[in-house]
Amino acid sequence: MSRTVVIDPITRIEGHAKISVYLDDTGDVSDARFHVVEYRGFEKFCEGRPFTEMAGITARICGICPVSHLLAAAKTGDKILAVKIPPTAEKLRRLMNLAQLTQSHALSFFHLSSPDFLLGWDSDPAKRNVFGLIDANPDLARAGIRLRQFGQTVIEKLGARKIHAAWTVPGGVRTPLSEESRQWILDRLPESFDTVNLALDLFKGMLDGALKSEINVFGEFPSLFMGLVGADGKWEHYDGHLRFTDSDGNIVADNLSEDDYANFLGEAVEPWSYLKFPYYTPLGYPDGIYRVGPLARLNVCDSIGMDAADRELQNLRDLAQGVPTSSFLYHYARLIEILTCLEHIQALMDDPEITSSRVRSQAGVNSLNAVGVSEAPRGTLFHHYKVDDNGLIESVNLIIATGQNNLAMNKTVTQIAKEYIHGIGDGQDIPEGFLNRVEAGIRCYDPCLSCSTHAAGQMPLHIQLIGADGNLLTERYRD
Amino acid sequence: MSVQNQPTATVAPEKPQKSASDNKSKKSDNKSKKKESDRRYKALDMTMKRHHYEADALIEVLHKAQDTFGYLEEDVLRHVAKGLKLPLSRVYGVATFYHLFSLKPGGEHTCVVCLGTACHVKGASELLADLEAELGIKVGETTSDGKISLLGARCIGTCGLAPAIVIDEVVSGKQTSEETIKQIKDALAQ
Amino acid sequence: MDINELHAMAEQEQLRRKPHRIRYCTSAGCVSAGAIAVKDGLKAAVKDGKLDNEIEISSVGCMGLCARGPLVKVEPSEIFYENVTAEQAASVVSTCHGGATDAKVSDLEHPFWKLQQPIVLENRGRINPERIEEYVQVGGYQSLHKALTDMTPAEVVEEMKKSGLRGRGGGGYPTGLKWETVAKMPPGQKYVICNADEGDPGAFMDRSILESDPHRVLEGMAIAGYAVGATHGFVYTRAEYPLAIKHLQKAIKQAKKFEFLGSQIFGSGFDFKVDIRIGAGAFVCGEETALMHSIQGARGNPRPRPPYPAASGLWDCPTLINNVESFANVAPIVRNGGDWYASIGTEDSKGTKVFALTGKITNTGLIEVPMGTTLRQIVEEMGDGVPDGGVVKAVQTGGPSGGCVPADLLDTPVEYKSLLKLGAIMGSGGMIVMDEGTKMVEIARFYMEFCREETCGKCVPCRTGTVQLYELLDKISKGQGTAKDVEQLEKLSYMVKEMSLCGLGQTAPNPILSTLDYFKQEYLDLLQSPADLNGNKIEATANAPSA
Amino acid sequence: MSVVTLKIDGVDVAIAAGSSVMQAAQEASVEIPRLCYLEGLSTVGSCRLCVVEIAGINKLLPACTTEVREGMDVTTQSPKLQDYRRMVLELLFGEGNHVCAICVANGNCELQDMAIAVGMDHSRFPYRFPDRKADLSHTQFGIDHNRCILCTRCVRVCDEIEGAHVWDVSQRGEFCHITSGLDQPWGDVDACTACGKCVDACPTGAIFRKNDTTGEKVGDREKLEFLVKARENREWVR
Repeated sequence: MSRTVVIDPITRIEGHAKISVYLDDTGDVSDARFHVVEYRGFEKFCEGRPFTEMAGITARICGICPVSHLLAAAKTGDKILAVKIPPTAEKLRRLMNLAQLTQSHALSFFHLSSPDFLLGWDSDPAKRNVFGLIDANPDLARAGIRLRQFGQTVIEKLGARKIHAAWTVPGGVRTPLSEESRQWILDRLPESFDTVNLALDLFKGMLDGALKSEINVFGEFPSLFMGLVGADGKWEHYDGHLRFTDSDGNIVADNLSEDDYANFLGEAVEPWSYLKFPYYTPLGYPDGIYRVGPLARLNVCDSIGMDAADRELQNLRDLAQGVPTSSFLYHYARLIEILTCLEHIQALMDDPEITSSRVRSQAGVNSLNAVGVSEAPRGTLFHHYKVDDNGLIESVNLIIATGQNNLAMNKTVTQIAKEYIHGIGDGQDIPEGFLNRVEAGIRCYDPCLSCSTHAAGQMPLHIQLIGADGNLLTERYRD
Repeated sequence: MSVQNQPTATVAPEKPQKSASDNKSKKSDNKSKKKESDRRYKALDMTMKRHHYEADALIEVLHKAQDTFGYLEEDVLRHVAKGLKLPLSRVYGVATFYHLFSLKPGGEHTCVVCLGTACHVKGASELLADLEAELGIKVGETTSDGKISLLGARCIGTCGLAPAIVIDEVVSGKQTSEETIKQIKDALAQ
Repeated sequence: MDINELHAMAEQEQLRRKPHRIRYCTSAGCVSAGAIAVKDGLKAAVKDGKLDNEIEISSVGCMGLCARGPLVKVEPSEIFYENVTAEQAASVVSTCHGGATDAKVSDLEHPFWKLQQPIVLENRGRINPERIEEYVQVGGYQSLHKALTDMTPAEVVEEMKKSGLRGRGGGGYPTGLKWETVAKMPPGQKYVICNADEGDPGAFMDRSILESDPHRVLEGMAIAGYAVGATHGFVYTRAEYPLAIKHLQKAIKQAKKFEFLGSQIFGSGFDFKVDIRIGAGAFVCGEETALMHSIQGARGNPRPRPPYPAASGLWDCPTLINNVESFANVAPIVRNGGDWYASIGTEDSKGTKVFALTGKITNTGLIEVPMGTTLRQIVEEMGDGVPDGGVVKAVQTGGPSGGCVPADLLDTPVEYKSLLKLGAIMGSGGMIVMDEGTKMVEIARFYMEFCREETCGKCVPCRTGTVQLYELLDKISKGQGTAKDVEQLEKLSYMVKEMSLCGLGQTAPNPILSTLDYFKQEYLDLLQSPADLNGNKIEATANAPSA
Repeated sequence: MSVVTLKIDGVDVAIAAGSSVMQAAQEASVEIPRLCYLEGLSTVGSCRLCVVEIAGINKLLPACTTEVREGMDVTTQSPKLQDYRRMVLELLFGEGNHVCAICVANGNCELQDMAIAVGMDHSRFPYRFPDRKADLSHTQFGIDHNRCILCTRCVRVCDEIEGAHVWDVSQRGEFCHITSGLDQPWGDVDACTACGKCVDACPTGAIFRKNDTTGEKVGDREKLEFLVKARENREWVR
């Protein structure tokens, strides 16, 4: 008898979602779906507000990566003012985003995902978390926590708060970087480099050994990749233009402007999820599947442009023997990006202009329609506002990184479920470790569901087994 | 309320003119000429003069304006503000404080349902609900054809006849929904 | 005008009169019951019978028994007819010459009439309000003459103090003391205001007085002006009372013509003029500071007191402000002396009080009873109780500011103190009878809806407290409330009562608090689950009727 | 000038006759919560936060409009007052749409300060979520009615200090709102001199400078007092 397994909600991600695993008559997996079941109304309740508030409002979508929204909102605001922001303001915004990528990736790797790698897929779920990691490998855990703290502290030193620092504003940023803060960052950089190198070495070792098979199972499929690249084709996180590449490394589209996103990005809707399904319109839905985020950014750029990071990028490409197309390698890509960020931060700290106090351009409303883009830890983030003559928001569209990986995430859970779950008989439980692997497939993308659905909710776990006739067979909850 | 909108008859023939001045064609020369030629403004000016253009006479003047124009349109409020040398916001604040002043045109006919305690105790709320259903409008609104406005009153002081209604100035007591609806239909038919 | 001319005017009016007079009531109540058709019938009968020289058809103001209108009175036989129809008009006319009529004769021995003691309403059914001559004929303006010529202002104030009259608008502040305060303010511009902004739903005493006997109010105001040293008076009246406005305007014109108003009245050095100010639909303007703002052409926002109007009122000048009924009591007090007035009523409350008796009661109408009359006498004897054998559940006094007195407390005398003790108030005189079918939570909600819509919005507790109170009552009355909501309702009620700026907010929670006092079980019965937060079944403890 | 002596929370104060209890409290360094009161403007006594207990008077009276009397014994803090003030603030928070997190005045808001002062951390009354608008039509300033508490400081400062009377209150009761001109967009009101005094007078983030973002409005409220005194006493130096 066929049935469905539902994992609801998925743990160790930001937000609330569930996975349904559909079993066929033989107890094998026929399909699996990743549902996002929260809903929030950000796009709606921004209407009528001054555009200057958008950074503050949209940052509240998420407590993990508010900086991404701050930047996208500020950049959209810049375009409404139609100003060029002072050079130092741009550098400081970059600094904050680099710090944010660092802290978010550190959180994803050390706190959320490494317990699976280091303690084992099938280890006791009660200990398969950052606290278990502290018990098992206190030095690594502490280093990871301090690396995240480094990123957060840089954000705090710029914006006066660790989260929701309303510091980026249309026209620039609110306060300059103090010499004291610059010095603090310089002092903490070496330790941060050490930590990321330690993690890289550890993880690379596992990819050659314990985690070798996962690469072929966790989202290994061809797709497009999208991300920002600099004018010179280098890795980019703040500005530049959009580029699509395919699994063979060909450039499918280049020099795309975020202003024209509606021309190449479509958004499909499925009745079983509040999360929209963006796709690359020239290829249609669902063939226009593309991935964004750390791995995509590394795939679309020609090179990173930083010595150490480029060495690691080459290593990744060698490992994949071309374009890395397994989503399991997002974890690796994240570590490479942390290294990239640290190198960029180092460079910015050496820039004498970085502490300049000219950080804000003033202007009135000059443009009524604007799109801003930034690279969030999880991928490309678009903010699109239409305002009236006075700058009150008339409509908002937010295209969130996680949503763009929605098709890929669904494909990944199906792939994993089919690999690990076989011949489940009536009344028979699925081994917890298998379910954990299915969840881990989602965690590769480090999804931020709060962002992507603009939703509110808690994050316990709910698994359902549903038969082919649609009847619920068993349920499991995790609080 | 019962005493407002009484000049409906005098206002009605001048409606085209009024809607012309409603048009926000901001050609001030044209407009001021129109004003001069509009005897309603003259009537208003006379009232202001009688009150020596005292700011304290604002409510008296607004009463006159409402009687003359049927409601307080924006140009009228500006005219009053200018005449009494008052800030626009002060005039607007007063005009919107008092329920008898209306900034929108009312219907040709009015039906006021008394909602005082005595009437309430004797079923005025149910009566009002029936009228709302019949006319397809809520209390305080005017039918889309501009024929009739349905209004509520605090207490018209005829508690002995509760529940009471006032249709075009005529008070009727001890009403049932059927009786009131019939009276409304009669009024509309006239 | 001097006193001889005044007497001559009265005599002339007496001489002018025809042997018979038929009076028909022109108040709103009788008019909407068909009084105009009756009048036409009476006039036609007189014309057809060629009785023009013998019978005069004349209007009078409210005669009180509004439930049985149209009312017609025949003079000099002093017979009242009730529910007169146009068809009966001719036969009523015929009674002047011994004819018979099937029109129903009112039983003047009924407690409705017997228990009344008209002072304010003493001219009820006796004069045509639109003719000053008739007012003078019944002794009008003689009190003004007496005050101006025989008394000093201080003596007038003294008589008012002696009378023990307390403000009839609801507050109950001793009128004489108020006059004295204004009188003692340094000489200069002072004002007298008559508050005729009778806004309580279910109250129409002031309307009736202004419609039926406007000169009495003007005379009272003029005497007050003399006593306190004011030369200018305002009557602030509701626009909803067009007939009262019309009669008052006419009365002022006539009084000016005969020099009862104007300069050097009765040859004294006293000047006094009266202007009418018409409200525009704002209940809060019954509050004296709001009313003064409104007279000055501003939003009717109250302001904190002190300073009281007696010290700083209209245009910051000392201002005496009393309501219609208070001013209507002045002429009789000056005529008969304060001691006379003080001999009526009780120790706590002197004189008489006019009530508008409405709601679920047989004899709706306007009554004037001596203070100390019990609610039971009023409701059961005078009002003949609930129609169709219903049972009285409660009597509401004081409108949105007042409270509900339950049926078992009906033996309470009408007095300021005893009503206050029950959580009700004397109020301006609205008295609404509720029967067993009346839902008390619904009544509280009705009054709160009123306050919510009528609050001026200036102070926070009243502006937003009334909204929250209404929402709580609405929730409870829809059966969606919890024990916590009832608790919150009570707490918020006390807060709004104590924290609000003016009388509107300070009394707005009274209907809630008094129904919570006497009918709490009705609230509890409406709760989602009749259990408190600890899961225990909740029942009201005190004064809960068995319902 | 005659002087009266009174006690405020047990502290003896001597102050000129005609002063308010509020001024006497300031003299005695006693903080009385308030929102509609602003030194330099006329008093209206509408927020009711400054109500105090006065021995021998069974009514609560607002400190801002109550004149001092010889021998008065004033209590500014009591459990009852604290409880009522808290309720007033809860009503205010429930009445508008006060989202501190994104407000220009966050961290520099008198409403927020008062909530902290009386220990109000949540409202026990349901939020009303009124549908209110923001007006950014002025070239320099904006008004967001969501954050307005109707203290009327803007109305008074514009009328009494600047003399422009751009603002007034319109409608009644729960529908009251601050109106510019004939209910026009602020930017269309000819009378506005763009002096910005209303921005400084506003206790919340309702009136603000247009480029201000979250937490950036730092109102200079003493400036009005300074300005009034400067004009009265010809002292142009702070």
